[in-house]
Formats: sequence, structure tokens, C-alpha cells
Amino acid sequence: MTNSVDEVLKSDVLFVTGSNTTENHPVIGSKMKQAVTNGAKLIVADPREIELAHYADVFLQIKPGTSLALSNGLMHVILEEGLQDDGFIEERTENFEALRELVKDYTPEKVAEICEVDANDIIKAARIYGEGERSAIYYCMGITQHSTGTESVMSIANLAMLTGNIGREGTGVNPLRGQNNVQGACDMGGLPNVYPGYQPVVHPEIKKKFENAWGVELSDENGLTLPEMMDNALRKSLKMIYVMGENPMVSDPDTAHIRKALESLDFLVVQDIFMTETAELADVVLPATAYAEKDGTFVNTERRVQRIRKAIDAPGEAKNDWEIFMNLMNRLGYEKTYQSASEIMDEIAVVTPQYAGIDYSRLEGDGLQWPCPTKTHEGTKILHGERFARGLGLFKPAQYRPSAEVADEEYPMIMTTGRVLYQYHTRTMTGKTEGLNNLAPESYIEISPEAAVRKNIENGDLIKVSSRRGSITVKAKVTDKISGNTVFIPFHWAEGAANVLTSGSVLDEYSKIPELKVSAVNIEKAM
Amino acid sequence: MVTLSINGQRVEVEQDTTVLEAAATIGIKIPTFCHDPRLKPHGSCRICVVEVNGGKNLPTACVTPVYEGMEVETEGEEVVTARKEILDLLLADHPLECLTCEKAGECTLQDLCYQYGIERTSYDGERNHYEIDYSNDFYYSDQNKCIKCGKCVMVCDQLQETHAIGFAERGFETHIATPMERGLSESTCVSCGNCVSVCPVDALAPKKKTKFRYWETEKVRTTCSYCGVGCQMDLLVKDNKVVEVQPAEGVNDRMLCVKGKFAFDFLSHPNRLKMPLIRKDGRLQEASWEEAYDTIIGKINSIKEENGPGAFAGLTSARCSTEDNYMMQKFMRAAIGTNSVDHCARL
Amino acid sequence: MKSLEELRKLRKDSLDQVDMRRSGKGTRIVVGMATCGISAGARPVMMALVEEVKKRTLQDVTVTQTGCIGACRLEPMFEVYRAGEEKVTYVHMDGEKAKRVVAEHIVNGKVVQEYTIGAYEK
Amino acid sequence: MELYRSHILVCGGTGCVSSDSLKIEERFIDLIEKNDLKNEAKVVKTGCFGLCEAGPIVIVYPEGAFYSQLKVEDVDTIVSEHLVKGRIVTDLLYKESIQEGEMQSINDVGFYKKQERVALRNCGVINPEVIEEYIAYDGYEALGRVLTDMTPEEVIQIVKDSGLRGRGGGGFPTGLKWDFTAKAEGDQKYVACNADEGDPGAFMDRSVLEGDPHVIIESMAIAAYAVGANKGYVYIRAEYPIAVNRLQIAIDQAKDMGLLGENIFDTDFSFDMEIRLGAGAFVCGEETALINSIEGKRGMPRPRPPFPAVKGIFNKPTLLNNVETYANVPQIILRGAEWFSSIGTEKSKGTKVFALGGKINNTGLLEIPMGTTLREAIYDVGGGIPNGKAFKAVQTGGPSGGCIPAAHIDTPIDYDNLIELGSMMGSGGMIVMDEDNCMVDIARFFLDFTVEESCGKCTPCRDGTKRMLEMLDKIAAGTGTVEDLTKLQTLAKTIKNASLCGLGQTAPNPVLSTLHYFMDEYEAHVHEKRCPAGVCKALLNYMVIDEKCKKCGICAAKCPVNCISGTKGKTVYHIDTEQCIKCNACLEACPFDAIKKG
Repeated sequence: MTNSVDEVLKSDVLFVTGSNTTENHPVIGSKMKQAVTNGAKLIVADPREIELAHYADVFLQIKPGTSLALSNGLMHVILEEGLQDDGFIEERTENFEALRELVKDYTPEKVAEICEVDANDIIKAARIYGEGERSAIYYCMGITQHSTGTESVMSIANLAMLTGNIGREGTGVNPLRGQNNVQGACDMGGLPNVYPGYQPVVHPEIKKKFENAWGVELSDENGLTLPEMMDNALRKSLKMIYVMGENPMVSDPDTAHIRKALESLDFLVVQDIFMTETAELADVVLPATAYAEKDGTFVNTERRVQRIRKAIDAPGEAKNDWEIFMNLMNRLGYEKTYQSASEIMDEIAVVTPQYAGIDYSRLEGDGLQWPCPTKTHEGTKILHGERFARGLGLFKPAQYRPSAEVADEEYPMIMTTGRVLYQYHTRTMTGKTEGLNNLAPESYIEISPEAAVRKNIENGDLIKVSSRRGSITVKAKVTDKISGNTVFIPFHWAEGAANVLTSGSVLDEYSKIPELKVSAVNIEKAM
Repeated sequence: MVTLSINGQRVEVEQDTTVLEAAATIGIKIPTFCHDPRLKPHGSCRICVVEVNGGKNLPTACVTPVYEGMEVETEGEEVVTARKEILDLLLADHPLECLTCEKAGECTLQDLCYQYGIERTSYDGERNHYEIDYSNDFYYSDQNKCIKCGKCVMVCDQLQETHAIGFAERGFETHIATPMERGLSESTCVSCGNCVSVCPVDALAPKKKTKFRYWETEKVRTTCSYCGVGCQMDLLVKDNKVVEVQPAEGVNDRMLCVKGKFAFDFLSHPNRLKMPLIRKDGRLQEASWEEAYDTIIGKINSIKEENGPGAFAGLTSARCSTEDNYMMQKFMRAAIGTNSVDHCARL
Repeated sequence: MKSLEELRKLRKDSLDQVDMRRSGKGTRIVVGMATCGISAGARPVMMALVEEVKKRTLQDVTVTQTGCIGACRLEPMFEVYRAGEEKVTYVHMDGEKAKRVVAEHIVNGKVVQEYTIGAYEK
Repeated sequence: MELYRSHILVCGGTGCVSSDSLKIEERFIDLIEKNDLKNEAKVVKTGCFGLCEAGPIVIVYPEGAFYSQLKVEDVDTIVSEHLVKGRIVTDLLYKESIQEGEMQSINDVGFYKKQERVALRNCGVINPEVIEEYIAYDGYEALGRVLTDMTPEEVIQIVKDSGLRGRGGGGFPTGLKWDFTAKAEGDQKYVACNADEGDPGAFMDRSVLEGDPHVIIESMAIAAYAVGANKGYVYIRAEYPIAVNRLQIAIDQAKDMGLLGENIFDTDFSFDMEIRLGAGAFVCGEETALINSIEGKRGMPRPRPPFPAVKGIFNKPTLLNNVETYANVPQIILRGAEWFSSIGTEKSKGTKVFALGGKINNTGLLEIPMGTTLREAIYDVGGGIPNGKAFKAVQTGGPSGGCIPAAHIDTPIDYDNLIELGSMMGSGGMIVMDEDNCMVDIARFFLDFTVEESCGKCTPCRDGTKRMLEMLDKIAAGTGTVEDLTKLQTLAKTIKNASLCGLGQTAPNPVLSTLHYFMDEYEAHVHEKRCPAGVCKALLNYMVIDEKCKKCGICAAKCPVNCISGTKGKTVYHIDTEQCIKCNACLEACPFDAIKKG
């Protein structure tokens, strides 16, 4: 997030797109509802009529995969009506003319056709966002898990810059991070192209810096992304994967493909707290500690580094993940030892500019929001306040392209995936709580009433859902939350797993994110 | 700034400060039931009444703003009489089951009765009798114990914005209920438990899976391990087991969701991995750490020799700590020599 | 409503309709409206009086009816009561005569002697 | 425009409507038609005349003949006699309007003579459904003058100078309230009218709305201009269907005529209003609870401050006055602050409407100058106590008020005197009690009302009044103790001191005032297990007075539980008090007054 969570209540316009906030980030979702009650305006864009839609001034029930067109359309109206912030564009940005040129074509009528919404609603939404004194955008995987995911984000950033809604309190471009420490994992270089602090591995000076810090020689090549790993495993060029706390067998697209890939490996190590679907394929499984059993930090969606603390002892001989890696490194001849997580944070601070001012003594209380470059720095609530990281904000106009898979005769429905309030990710944790399983016991498919009538489907019927990757059988939930030919399946359950159907081969060109939100499927009553 | 005196102590505070807040700045505690700074002023329980400039009526500290020259007495005779009377009245319709009550030790009513020496009620009148609503999976609603402070309703309305519960009936029959008294499981309740977290008595309380007394527990502040909001919370620990979770001050403003509040069972689940496992004869079998390390190191060395570092990849985790992630990528990069580190940030 | 003038005009028009309900302290004209009176033509006299009083927007004048005054042969007749004055009884009235009484007696304070019961009895 | 020689005013107030005044109206119209009087006589349905005791009421002008307690068939007589023949039907006249054999005009009847009608001036005089009639009686003249000729500050100054105080309860100076609202910051402001009359027996607000709805519209528009509001709400209980209906008609007429809406009197001032219906909870008469209810929330009071003048409806500055308060304003504007302040006492100006009830001859509504003594109100206007019984106390202010004993009957009625006596003005309920009323029972009656109507929000009122009632029940049942008497007083004090809203703070008044003035009665209940007035059933014993008993056996025959024994003509009868259910049947049956209770 460019801004902070408490600013939800300081915005006068919220534009929530591709995020079912009240179910996936419930505490932020509640703040959004509070903001509306206090008088803020709300625009919601989502293929499903989610709870927030009922609070919205404008609800745009867009066809999955069309949000890029929508933001371009919003910018078209804003420019048409002169609602842009000329001063901000002039002083803080570049490449505006290219954007103006590109969005010219995105008339409300055209966008309405692409997104399958009312053109007047697009105009209304554009006016609300454009006229807001402090308009903030909140988005989530509904924007990113597309073949045009990165461009969709760019387009949203363009919208914010066009209206000067960035760098000030109550504004911003705010992705809601789905997992407790996805921010920290990224910050720590859990990515094939960067070291901790997003420092490129191909940059010679950076490599030098890390070689000095770590006392070893390092590779100057970008590593493999997760989908590439799977492909290489199948091609036998990748021999060993070490998995820490992940369950790609359920969470990743095209389960059959993942299984084949993992089975092709020479050696698979899985380190986790439970025997997951992935661990079952492993050669070695290592027992790790859960969050309540260790000291450490999680970094939340607003870049706040916060402490976790050891409350109980780990079961059996389970060990902290970092300790396991330290032991393995030591055995591989890398001698450095650490006594505590706090010592590791001290090392992180040395090599990571954004974390330079962070140590555990400063994290008591509310934690710190990075960038925190010095020991006296208070942390950063709002990014891009005075200037953008690169100096001027660059408008990157992005053209809408349809999703890779579109409905056809064989697979006439568009499936999108997501989460529910009562389960979490692959249910490794939530699946162990009886009450949650009572409330959300099994997978299901949401089908619009019109599609249900056409297919003669009733609530509770068992439905066979097929895609080009495979098929699953799940219960039907006929609901007007969803319309037309769109269907929705939550991805939590291994039984009736949505990711059996999704495609792992359609990736976003830049981030390599799979197009999980749009798959062409067919539905029929299971016999 | 406004200067006033509280119990003879001078205090200077900002305009629009309440008496309660002003008193807190000089360490004077005024008891409350219905007050919560996150909520709109409610002023229903009246336990925080104070005496102002010797006036006849007793205003409540929680909603009364300070003014220049104000003189407040927080424990004067009139005030104490009123507080005792209020406690007496509350007890007159509250079962005295403190010995077995789950809330004992963390019950505001119990604490204040202790403070003001109210052993039992002096009234022998009618009492309300309600069926306990056990229909929710995580908590129950026992209206027999409710003191009608209304915090649960306000939290549900003003903060959580779920509007699942409200006041039903009026006068002496007033109680908290779901629409049409259809029960919690039939309401719009999303089991966030934020009402439970603010209840001062045992009227809304978690269904305990382990028997414990609050004074037996230790509270450990931590960050929720579910979504990316990073809610702050306290783990209540008894005998090396997390027995309850309570929301804490932080980005979440003392709110949690159903998962953060109630889904901690996995920690002590019998299926937790406790020993390293090594696949032998096609089956994963328990082994010692030394064996496991040796197996892994042996495999790393042989693959590296044959295929070089490019044959390795690691998946770090959005679930693990920052430090764990740092160590894993360092392990992959520094000890194995590959940048093939990724994780499911995109999922 | 665009102006006070407009309102006042409306009030003036409306007042005529309801003025009767004010408590009359001034002049009272009481018309005999028993069977004898009515059969002798008291009703047109009554209406003439009412109309004339309104037309002249006379304040504090009420026209009321009463039963038999007791001199049926003199009907239609009415009596005029004014504070500080003797009662004046007019007899054998008709609409025109009534109007004259209003003009001369009620407005100008001059009793129309020729119509009074005194003149008749002479 | 048609002229009529006769106007027949038929009371269309709730009281008279419920005793068939609408059928009476119909019959008049019918018969006038038949007798060919259509062009001479006009039937006008008005608001309440106030003397509800005498209803259904018809007044025939120009004579001002005051017909009371009419039945439909009486209409035939009135038409044939009065309208056709000009003979007033003396038999049907209100009896007090006949003095020394002469009929008095309604204005000279005792009930009306001591009254001074300001708030009620048009009630019973105009047809509330005809805006022209309101205008004929100077309606909207005040609004016109205010809008075209006065600044908001000047308007507020007049209201301040008049000394008008809120007629709904606490008696807060109205001008000051207007001033606060005018000075409060806010882009949007509201004016609201509290027509949620909840005191048992009070119906002055209903009467104004039914009889003169335009005065509320005019007054609220004036207030809106003064405080800077453009929107008004009238909060009426749904149990007042006639009032709601008439007010809606009036609003529609005012809109049609441009007296509501945009640019009224061609000025910049625009004002619109709407009716909000309440479900009739007593607590919604409390201003913050009323505001919650208008917003669609549960009718529970909010803490004050912030006051509605700062944060009211939808948290915007809101002026809230009650119906009677508003009803005074146009007259103050037209006749001046000096005129208004010349009526009344030093600190209580103008008139006050009271709903007189209980043990009194003239039950009904009366509007009297402040400073009129209780005695004048009860005897001169109210016609005294029926059946020659002795006056014991008068309860003012409804459930929030207290009982004033006979010793204080010469107290001039004003806000401060009533409070001094442990009661209050309230909305103007005035219930007269005679020697047959038990003061413990009276206290119970009012407290029972409060317990039923407590919103349940704050502890002292919700639980405290309940416990007080339980103690009163004990005392009335003869099981009360001395401790209960002490406890009643200490608990009452906490409820007064610590309750959230005015209703809770005043709820103990009926108990406290009776404890204060009639402690002997309470003590009789507690110590002697005796109810001096013979009301509390549990404490009653029925006895046969041997000397008077004629051994007729009628009492034994009437007794439903056969607890009276004796032999007809031979022995004196005897009541078994253990078995007796105190139904009073024997006492009523005895032709010789030989049974007493006590």
C-alpha cells in the first residue's frame, strides 16, 4: 500500500476493485463500511455482487478480466470532463500525452460493452472518483491474477496520478496483501530477480555488496519463477525443490501439472507445520514452528514491520525455519550462526536500505512502517509524498486485451476464483477449526439464476465443472451475487479444488502471475 | 487548553476532552461499563457518574466535556452512593454464579462489586429468564447475565457494521437479541467475535475448548497469522497452550475477524508435524534431525556436483516470518548458489 | 404566495366567510325567524341584512336570529341592540327597507323612525 | 363567495369524533339540504373546543349557542327549531351556558371565561382543513412580515423578549434555544416539532394539530428562517391519525399556495417539511430519543451534550420545540413581545394549556394565563369536584410531575412554583384527586407507567424504577416495611441524580412528592396495614355495621364467594374477611349503607 490502513477513514472516495474486502481483509472491510457510514463515497468494481456492493454509490459488475478497460474508461471520462489534476500532472509526472492519446478510444459506450456494465455508471463512477478531494484505490487479486495483471495495476496507478490522488493522506494506490507476511517475503528477496530490499540480482554493484556482506560469491543471473520451476522440473533440468510453508498442490494453478512436475524431481524437501498435499510428495519433511511458537516479524499490507512473539513451545522436535536453514548452511560450510531472530533482523537492517533503521528494540508498540532508513527515522506512512522513487511519475498507458481464455462453444462459462471469510488459503490452519468447517464445510460453485435455469440446475445439485486442464465435482449455489455466464469457485478445498481447472501456462508477461481469475469452463449436472 | 481540578488535583487538558479522559491523564481511574473510546458516546450504564462543582445531578464522566474552572469529585459520598446503588440494581437481575462463571477474574461487574463492597443485591424482586443461545459455533449469548451496557450492539453497528444484533423489548425486559429473536445462527452474524471481546460480563463469551481461569493465563502480544492486515492481538496461554485470543491496540483498532479471534485450534492439533520424516521404501518415516540433515546435505552435494546450482529452486513462504524468509533466500543464494527463489505472492 | 399584499387580499376575502364567529360586542340585529316570521318573509330580510353588513364591511355587527318576538302581525320584524341605546324594533320589513336601516341606523346612527314599531303603533 | 346567515361548528377533535361527531356532521348536512337551507347555513368541522366532558359539541353562530352531549337524533330538533324557526333548543344546551334562564354565548360560559386562548385561539373556531379560514384569522401574516421585513436576529430577539419558555417539559427559554441553533455551525440545519405527546391524559398538542394545523407550519417556517434551516420534521405519534391527516392536508395546501417550498413570499427563503410517524413510545417525547427515532433508529435518548442545537438530526444543528410552544409564536410576532410578556408571572410568560382530568366536573382542555392559581383552574374553570367530595391533591406534569396537596391550592401556576412544590409543568397534565384517592395507589399508577415506558437504556431508570414499583406494590399489599420507605427515598434520589435523560431524572417525582406530602398515608399502609382511602384492595376489610343491618340478606345473595353468613330476618349478617375477595358487591348492594370498608 502506498498509504496506511487508518487512512481508509480519511478518504472521501474509496474505489474498491477486484477485492472482496469484507471477506478477505475483514477488518479493513469494516473500516470501509464505517467510512461510507461517515459519508465517504464508494465505488465497487467486481464480477460478484459482494457485500461492499450494497454500500456502494456505484457498483460496476464487470465481466472478469476487464478491469483494465474500466480504468482506461474512467480516465477517458475524467479527461473529457476536465476532472484531472493539471498541476500534479505538470509537476510530478511525465508521458501524459501518450496516456491522453491512448484513453481517447475508451469511450464509456465502448468500455460498457467490454465490461458489460451501464455506460452511465462508468460516467458516474468517474465523476465521483475525479471529484473526490481524497480518492483512494484499493485492489487485490481481482486486478492482478490476469494475463494483463501488471498492466491493470499500471492503469490504476495512471488513474491515481491523473487526478493527483497519490502521496497525500487518504489517497493512494493500495493493494491489499492476501497473506500475513507476503510483504515480508517479497521484501526479503523471496523473488528470483531481487535480493532483500528489491535490489536487482543482475546489478553488479548490488551483487558485490551482498558478496561482501555474506562473504561468498553469488550468481548474477535471475533465477526461475515458480511456474518456470515447474516447467523445468518437468523438463528434468531442475532436480531439487525446497519448499518452506507452501502448498502449491492446492494453491497453484493446474494441479495436475504441478503434481507431475513435483513427481519429476529427484528430491523434494517440504518444511511445514502439517502434512500438506505437497508434503505428501516429499522425500524429506521437516517439522517447523508455527507463529505462536517463535519470535520474529510479519510485515503487513501497509509495510508495517510488526513483532510476533513466542507464546508456547513447539510440539515435539519442531524447529524454527530459520534455525533449520542455519543448521543446513553450517553443514554446507557456511559458518555464520545466529542466537535469535533479533540477530537476523540486525543483519537484514545492514543489507536492506528500507529496513536500515529497524531493530527489535524499536518494534515494541506499533512496529515501524518501511522505508525506515535510519535508527531515528519514524517510518513512512505514505509513499511518494514529495517525489516518486524514480523522480517523476511515469504514465504507462496500457491497452486492454481480452483474457487468454474466452468462452467458446465447448467451455461456455467463465470461471473466476477467490476466497471465503471462513477459510484461509489451503485450509492448513483453518481446516483444523471445527466451527469454521461447520460454516464453510466444502467447495461449491456459484451460478447465476439465469445460467441455472438454462442448465436446469438447482441449489445443492452436484455439478461437474470441466476446463481444458481437468474437471471437479462441486455443489451448486445458485445466487444472484453473480450474473450471466460467470461462475465462481473458492480455491481453498483440496476436494473440488478450483485449481484443478485453472491454467498455469497463461502468465502475466511482467510478473509471471497466472491468470487464475479467468478460466473457460463447462458446467453440467453430475450424474 | 482548559484547566480544571479533579479530586483537588489541577489538570490542564485540550478543549473537548471528557472528564474521564482528563482524569486518566493524572492517573485517576473512573469505573466504566459502557464506555469505549472507539464508539459514539452512549452513557447508558451510569457507573462513571461524578460530582461536578457540587451540583445536584451527577453527570457521567464518559460524555461530559471539561470546562474552565470545573471542579470534579470522582469518589465523593453522593457518587459512591449512586455507584453502589447501580451495582446493587445490576446484581438484582444478574445470577451470582461467580464461582463457576467463565468470566470470573475478567468480569468488570465482579471487579466493581469488589471495589465498592457490594456482596449481594438488596432487592428480592423479579428477574428475567432467557434461554441461552448456543447456536453460534464460537460463542454463546447468555442474556441472564447481560447488564445492557450496549457495547456489543454498538461494536456490531458502528465498527464491524454487520448489524446482526440490537436491543429488543424495553424497560426491564430490554435485552440484546437478533432480529425477530431468531438466534445467532440465523442472523447476519459473521462470528467476528468483536462483541464478545467488549462484553464486560459473561453475557457474550467464547465457547471455551479448554477449562481455564483468566488469572491462570499469561498474555502474549503478537500479530495475527492470517491475512495481510496484521492485526495485533494477545494470545492467552495456559499450560503451554493458547486458550483464547483477544484483540489488541494496533492497525486493527482492537478488532479481529472470525479467523483471528477463534481459529487457533491448529496450534495444538494432534496432526502437527513433530519429527522429521524421511521417505524410505516409498513411505515417509520418522527420523532424527541428524538423519534428516544428512539426507538433505548428501542430496544437495550430489545434485550440485552433477548439475550445478541451476538445478535447485526454493519456495519461500508468505506465511513464515521475515527472518525465516531472509534465511531461506540466503540459504539458496549464499549456500547453494542460485537465485531461483520464489513464493506464492501471486496466489 | 408572492407578497404580503396578496396574502392580505386573500384574508379580506376569507374573513367575510368566518367573521360571524367572532364574539359580537357591538351591534346585534336580531331577526324574528319563527314560523310566523318566516311565512311573512323574514328570510329575505335576514339575508339582506347579512349581505349589507358584509358589503359595507361593518365591524362588530352581528346579525342573528331569534324565535317569535311576540307580535306576529308585525312580521317580518327585527330588533337592533346597541350598547348604551334603547332597543329599536323595526316592523313589516322587506329587503329594501332592511338595507336602508343598515345604511342609516347602523352606519350613521340615525334611527329610521318611520319603520319602527313606535311609528307603526301610532 | 357565498354568505351564510348561520355557521354550525361541529367539533372534529379526537374526543368528539370517537363519540360520533362525524355522524352528527353528516346529519346536519343532510337536513340542511332537505330543508333547503343550503345557501343560508354552513356546516364547519373544527378542531377541539376543549370541553371534552361535554362532547360531542356543536356550536351554532351567530348566537354562539353551545350544544353539548348531542346524539344524532338531536340534530333534527336543532335544525327544525334553531335553524328553521330561530328558536334555540334550550334543552340541548350545555347546562352552564344557561344563566338565570338566559342563554350565554359560548364565550361567556364559565369554562371559557377565565381562559385566555393564544395557542388554542383557532381551535373550535376555524375549519382546519380550509387554509383560507386560517388566513382569515391572520394566518401566515406573521410569516409574511418576518420574511419581508425582519432579520433572523430580530425574530430571535422578539421571541427572547417575549419570555416564551418551552411548553413541553423543562421550560427552557425558547428564544435562547433559537439563538443557540442559529449560532451553531453547519451547512445544513433542521427545525423539528415534537408532537409525540405521551403523558397520559395530555392532548393539547393533538388538539392544536387537529384544530389549527397551519399555525405549526407557519411557526416552523418562522423558526426555520430565524435559525437558518430549510427543512422541518414534525414527529407525531401514529395513534393520532386525525392530527396526522389534517396536518398533511395543511402541508399540501401550504405547498399549493406557495407558503411552503421555494422562495416563499418571493424571498430567498425556502422551506419544506415532512411528517415522521412515531410508534407512540413515551420516551420519544425526549428530544434526543425523538431525534434517533426520526433518523430511523431505536428511540433511545443520547447523552447531552452535544445538545440538538449543535448536533441533532443526522448530527446537524436542530431546533426542536413542541407543538404548544410553536403555536404561540405567530401571535408573538403579530402582537409583539410586550403583549405576550404582559400575560403571566415574572418568570413564566403567556398562557399554558392544561388537560384537566380526574375528579373534576369539567374534564377538558383549558388555556389559562400563567399565574392563575390552582384553585381558579380547578374551581372556576374546572367547575370543582363532583359529588361534593373534598379536594385532596392535584397532580401536574404527568409521570414526571408530582402531587400538590390541598394546602397549596392557592399557588399561582408557573414553572418555578410547581418545581418548588416538587412537581413540574410538564406538558400540562392536571389530574385532580379527591378524598377517595389513595396516594400510594396514585404513585403506583404513575410509576407503573414509567416502568412500562422506560426505554431500558440506562441502569437507574430501567432497573431502578422497576424496583421502586415492586416496593410500592409491597406497600400497597400490606407487606411493606419501614426499610422500604427509606429505601424508596434513597433509590429515588439515585434515579434522579444519575439517570441519562429527563424522563428517568423525573420518574421518581410522583413517589417523592407523595412521600413528602402524604407520608401519613404511606405509614398507615406500612404500620397499620390500612389504606385510609379504601383503595388498596389487599388492605381492605368489609364489615357489617350491626346497628344498621336490617337482616335482609341482600348482601349474602350478591356475594360471589358466599362468605357472608346470617339468617334472613333473624340475625345480623357477618362477613368472613379471610374468604372475602373485596369485590365491593355487598357494599353496593346494601340498601341501608350497613356495610363499610376500611
